[in-house]
Amino acid sequence: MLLSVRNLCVDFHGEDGPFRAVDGVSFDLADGERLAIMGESGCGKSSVALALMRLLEGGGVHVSADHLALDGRSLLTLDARAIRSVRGGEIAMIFQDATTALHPLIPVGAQVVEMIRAHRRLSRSAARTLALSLFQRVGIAAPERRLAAYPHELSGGMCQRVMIAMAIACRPRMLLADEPTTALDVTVQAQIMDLLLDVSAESGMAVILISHDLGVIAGAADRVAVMYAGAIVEIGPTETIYALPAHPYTRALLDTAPRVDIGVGEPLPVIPGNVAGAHALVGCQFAPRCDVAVDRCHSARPPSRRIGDRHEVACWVTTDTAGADAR
Amino acid sequence: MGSLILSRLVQAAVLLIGVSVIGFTLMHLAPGGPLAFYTNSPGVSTADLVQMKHAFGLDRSVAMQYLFWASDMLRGNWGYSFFGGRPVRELVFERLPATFELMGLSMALAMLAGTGIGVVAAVRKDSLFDHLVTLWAMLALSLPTFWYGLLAIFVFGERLGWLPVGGRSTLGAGEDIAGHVTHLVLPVGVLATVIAAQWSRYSRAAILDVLGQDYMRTALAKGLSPLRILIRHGLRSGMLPLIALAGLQLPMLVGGALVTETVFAWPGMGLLFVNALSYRDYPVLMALLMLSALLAVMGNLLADIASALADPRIRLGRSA
Amino acid sequence: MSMGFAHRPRRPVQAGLRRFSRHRFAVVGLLVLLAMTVAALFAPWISPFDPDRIDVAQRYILPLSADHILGTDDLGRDVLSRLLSASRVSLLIGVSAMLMTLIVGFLVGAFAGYCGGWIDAILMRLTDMLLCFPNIFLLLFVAVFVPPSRVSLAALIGLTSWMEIARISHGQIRSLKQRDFLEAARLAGASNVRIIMRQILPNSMTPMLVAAALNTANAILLESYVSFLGYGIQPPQASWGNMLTYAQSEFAIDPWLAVFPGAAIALAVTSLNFIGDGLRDMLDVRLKSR
Amino acid sequence: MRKERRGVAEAASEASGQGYGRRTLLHLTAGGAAIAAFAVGGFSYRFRDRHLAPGQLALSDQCVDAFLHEAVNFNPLLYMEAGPETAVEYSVFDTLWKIDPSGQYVPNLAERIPTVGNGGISSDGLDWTIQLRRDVRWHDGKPFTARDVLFTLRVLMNPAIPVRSRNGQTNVEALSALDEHTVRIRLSRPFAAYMVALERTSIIPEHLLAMEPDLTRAPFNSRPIGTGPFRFQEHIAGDYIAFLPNLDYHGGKPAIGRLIQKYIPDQQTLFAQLQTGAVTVLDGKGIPADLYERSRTDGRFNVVLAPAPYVEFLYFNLGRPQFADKQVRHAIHYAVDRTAWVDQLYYGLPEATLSYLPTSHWAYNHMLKAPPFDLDKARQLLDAAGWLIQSDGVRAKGDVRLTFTCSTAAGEKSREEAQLLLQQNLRDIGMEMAIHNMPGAVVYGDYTTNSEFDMVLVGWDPMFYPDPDYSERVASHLIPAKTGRGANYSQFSHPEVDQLCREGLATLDQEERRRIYWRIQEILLEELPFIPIFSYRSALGVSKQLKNFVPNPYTPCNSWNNAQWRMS
Repeated sequence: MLLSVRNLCVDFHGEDGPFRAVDGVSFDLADGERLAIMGESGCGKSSVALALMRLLEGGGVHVSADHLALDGRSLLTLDARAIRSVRGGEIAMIFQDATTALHPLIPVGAQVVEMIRAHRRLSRSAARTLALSLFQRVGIAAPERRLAAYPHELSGGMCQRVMIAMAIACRPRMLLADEPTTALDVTVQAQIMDLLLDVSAESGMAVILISHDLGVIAGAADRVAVMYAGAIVEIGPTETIYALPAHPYTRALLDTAPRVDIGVGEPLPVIPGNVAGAHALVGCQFAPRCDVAVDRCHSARPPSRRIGDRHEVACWVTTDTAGADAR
Repeated sequence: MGSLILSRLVQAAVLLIGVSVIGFTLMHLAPGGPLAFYTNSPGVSTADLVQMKHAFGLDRSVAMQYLFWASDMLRGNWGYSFFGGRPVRELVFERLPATFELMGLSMALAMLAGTGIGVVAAVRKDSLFDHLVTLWAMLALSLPTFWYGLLAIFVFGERLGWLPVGGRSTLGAGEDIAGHVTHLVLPVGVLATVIAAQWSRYSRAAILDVLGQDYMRTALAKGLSPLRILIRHGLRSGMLPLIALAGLQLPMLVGGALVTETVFAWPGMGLLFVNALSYRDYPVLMALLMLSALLAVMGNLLADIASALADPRIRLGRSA
Repeated sequence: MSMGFAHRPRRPVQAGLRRFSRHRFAVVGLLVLLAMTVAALFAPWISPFDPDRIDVAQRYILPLSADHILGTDDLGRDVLSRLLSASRVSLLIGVSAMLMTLIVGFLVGAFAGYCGGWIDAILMRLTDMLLCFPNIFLLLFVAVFVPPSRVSLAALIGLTSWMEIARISHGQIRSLKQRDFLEAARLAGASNVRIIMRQILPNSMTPMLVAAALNTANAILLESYVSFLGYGIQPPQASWGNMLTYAQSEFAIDPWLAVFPGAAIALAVTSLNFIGDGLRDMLDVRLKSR
Repeated sequence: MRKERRGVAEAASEASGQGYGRRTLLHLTAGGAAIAAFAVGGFSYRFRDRHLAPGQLALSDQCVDAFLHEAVNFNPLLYMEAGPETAVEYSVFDTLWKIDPSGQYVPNLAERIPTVGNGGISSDGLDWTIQLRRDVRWHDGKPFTARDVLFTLRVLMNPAIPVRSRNGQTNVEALSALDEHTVRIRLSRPFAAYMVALERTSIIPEHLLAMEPDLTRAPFNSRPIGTGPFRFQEHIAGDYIAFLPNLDYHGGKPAIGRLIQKYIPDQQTLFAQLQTGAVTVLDGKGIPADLYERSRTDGRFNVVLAPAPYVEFLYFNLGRPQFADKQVRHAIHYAVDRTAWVDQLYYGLPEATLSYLPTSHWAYNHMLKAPPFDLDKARQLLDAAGWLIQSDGVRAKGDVRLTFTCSTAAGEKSREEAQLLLQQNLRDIGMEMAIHNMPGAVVYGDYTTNSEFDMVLVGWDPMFYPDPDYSERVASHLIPAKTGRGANYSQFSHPEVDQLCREGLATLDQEERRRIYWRIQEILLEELPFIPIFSYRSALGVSKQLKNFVPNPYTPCNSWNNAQWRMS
């Protein structure tokens, strides 16, 4: 396994009181595999990504896990220097809005060069040559000129290409793509997704794609993890999830799919109620909004159970039925 | 760049004219006048007053007086003080170095220290250090400087006798740099503390603002060292508003040390201004007002240019 | 919002209040200020003595001795009573100068922002200019020509420090102008004045509230500076500023005379600054801290 | 938004242990460089300017004479601010004769004091012949002659030049030089105060100033050249003026190595400087009254009491209906608590007086009786005069209410406190006195000269002090609000006083004059156009090192004998 996560928890002790954003997430990721994490905004998917990079530590944020390993190396115990070499070197990350994720006062080329030189012993000019070729690789026209451009002189799509160029610069083992296309026009979205898949396939890079866009995920991921209120409620191969969603939440999510395309980033209107605060409830977090919930759902947290080939779900109702079927 | 400067210069000229008209009118509409001081001198007869009024040009209408003053000013003649008859330009320029020294030094020290403190406080937001800095800044800014000045004089000068309490040099000591520095300690200390408190607030806010930006997270995700992130990514944008602010504080060089100069008997512009005010020495007052306005205009322009140079997003030639 | 995480549903007002109350300094500041305001309001009834009554036989009584809790000054007047009476003046000047600042600043900023064009350019450049003068410089320049009184001082301070508010409201209006509801209001046939009062004013209220707290603090400080330079509130009326100024020469005889008004100013100003800070957090407005 | 910031913040703070503070500072240094450059500019300018400072001079030989106000005009005929500018005048310039602390005239530039006895003054008092010393040189080496005296007097008589005072010179009919060193002055009428007028007139050099197109703007005014005991060395505006001893001084070489007139605008700072020894003399108005007690026990310096010719007055505007009634003025006098005023508010520093003269003056009328501080008496007086208390607690008679304002120049603490005390006492007898203080430039402007005030609290000296003449402030033809000249701001008009004033000036016989001025003081205390409170006495702080510092009650400035000052 490239990445192995067991019982990852993220706790915030913010001004609004303590609050658990990620609540016992576990999953594995194989080399070159593409996993999508799907869910509404605020469900904790980005926190998972940031926690993997150890970008959430300190200042009232507490990250814990039974096991969090990249290639068998525990990420949680690395010292500051080692974790820096992981960031960008072994796990790269791209963000939702590339125009704000790039430093506005530094030419984009220099930002890529900076990334390269942070991880590889290359001279300034060699790094620049590499950056140039990366720009060509990610399909930036007139790369020479673009190296010297500032983010505000580039379009959103172009900025995201720069981000991708930066992400693949140090040949990382894994790429965290946090809503990489959300801020883009629909036509550009497709191009960027294609590019992303392209470069990951080419270098054998594993990808964790975080998105609420079912369309994007369908075409890109091998596996899908559905998160709700800080926990993974269902995980399984993409086709299985789309074809036979097991969790009521996944089903509801898929039902609203057409609408998601229209209202980017908006909460799903057809699921009644709001996302509950994680750990606020004793039972299943989704229970208050669930139309098939039974008494047990309100009193006890459902464990994640395997119901098919690499298909796991955390739901009393489904697993009981499925379990019955299996028996 | 050229057109930016040009258009700003035109604006500046218009503004300077406006300021001068308002200042001049205000001054002359006000009760009391420069002759009052002569009146108080029992040897001056009413006929003398009429004569003086004429000599000072005060018997003309305000509009005419303004025109005369303005045309003199444009030709580089700042006029003559009503008291002592010295050329105003001479009066002002002999005071400038003292004020620039006091205020410049205080501002330089305060900006350095204040920015440093503010950056650390921002980086360690909500730490004990941050809270202490906040408390210190609030206290420093909550009492008038003269209070601190008098306290410092009382403690360090009178009681402990460590430092000279006023003036700019040890009299008659010649070129005595050490003596000069000791005279600077208290006034600069008081002024710098207060200005530093302000700057620490500015820079803390600016850095906090930057730390919350997406690109700072990107920099972290790139695996850069925190030091590099703070300096190359954080300060680079955090300093932008501070640079602009520094430019805008340029006029403080003239009027900022008003009270401190009085307390520490510092022979600078502040004292000149306060005295000119109480004597109603119109030519001196106008000169100081215009100088301050000029510095304000320059400060604005410098702030804009500095921002334009430092921030590629501001397109040159268009005012920010 | 680049990163979403679940948050407990809470109404914004509640959340704001909670954020404010988490700002411990701000809460303390608010309590202190409230106490001072109440004391000022009821000063004539809670003052142990007539604040202006001179009794030279009773002068320089030290704090905590005899009937005078905070002692007496060089004319034998009760310091506590004078502080209370002074707080009425100083707080009043602070508040009325602040109101003045708000009104003038808002009108200039709103008018400029709303009209746009050359009116905007002229007004805002003038604002920039005035903002550049050291406040005390400007204030003194005007103060010399106007006899000092409670009203004139408040007006002067107000008239020389409205520029920041103008900038804030100007910025607000420029951004609000982009939004739809103004267009809607205009289409609905609302007059300009009505639009400014009904739409723009409430919408730019929040950042102005923060600036108001800071302005009040500033005005209280300015009053003391003006007093120091001899253009302040006239005797016999006490103000914190003139009490502090008069106490200077007694620093060695009776330092308490300088300590109490100093402490009052520091307390009020610090409280207001913290309240401003707290409000800023609470309303989460990005003020350009100038 | 807030939360991920934490990560960054924390990560950044990891590095703080690795010395990022230093690097940050380096970066910031670059930012502060521009401003630092200003400061450096200040330094270099400063040191270029001070090449004159004598490096070898022993600091112990230097006398620092400190004032609260700054001298700006060094031309003795033109300056306005008595005090520091007078000190410059006394250092750099000479007069024909001086007056010593006993009130005797002492020849200076003149060979001897002209009197009727020695023929210097003709028996009708009109012709004055003055012999000048022949051994006097200007600081630039040119000889001093009768031409300089004539030039000086002509400047004073030239109506086109706004001089400080041309008092006395208006009585001059003709001027001539009998030879290089003899001056003849003919007066149009006998004028006793002319001795004082000349005692007050410093002689300026004709050879340097005769060609000046505009005397008021002459560079001379800031770089004076005189014949006095000290030569002007340098002036650092807002800071100090330095003088070096005039080695050729005709009165003997001054004993101090360097005289510095220091300007310290804040009283507390000034006092602290005296305590730390940075200042040799706390001069001018001296130590503020409220520090007087403490200064006497400080021990680090001597306190020298210097009587000054100023008297603190409450001046009434008799043009106001409230004050037209003499009984009201007397009632107010009963309500003046002179003892508390002098002893408490001024800590016993000044001396109570009942006349416009200090009690030590030769013409002071010692028969004057002070009314007691008696509020009941005041009330009775008002009741008897028909000023009755109205429903609002304020007395009135007809439609005139006893409501008025009292003004003084804002910023003088003891004086403002005295106003408060008076205000309280007057309130107790049914008068409403509002305090209406303004900056000096307003109070002493038209407000005073056009008699626009109700009551002012002022400290004024007689015009020709030490001459007892007071006609300028009491003669009826010198009411500026009516006649356009004079300084009779209270608009007092009393035929007998007018007559006495004329007689007093026309005679040179001191006994006769004493009789006249006694009568004038008697009338003034009865008519009460103003209430004298006390005559000023400054508490000067003087370093124990300074010898021969002797205040002179007859000069407006203590530098009168600074040629004799010596540092031990």
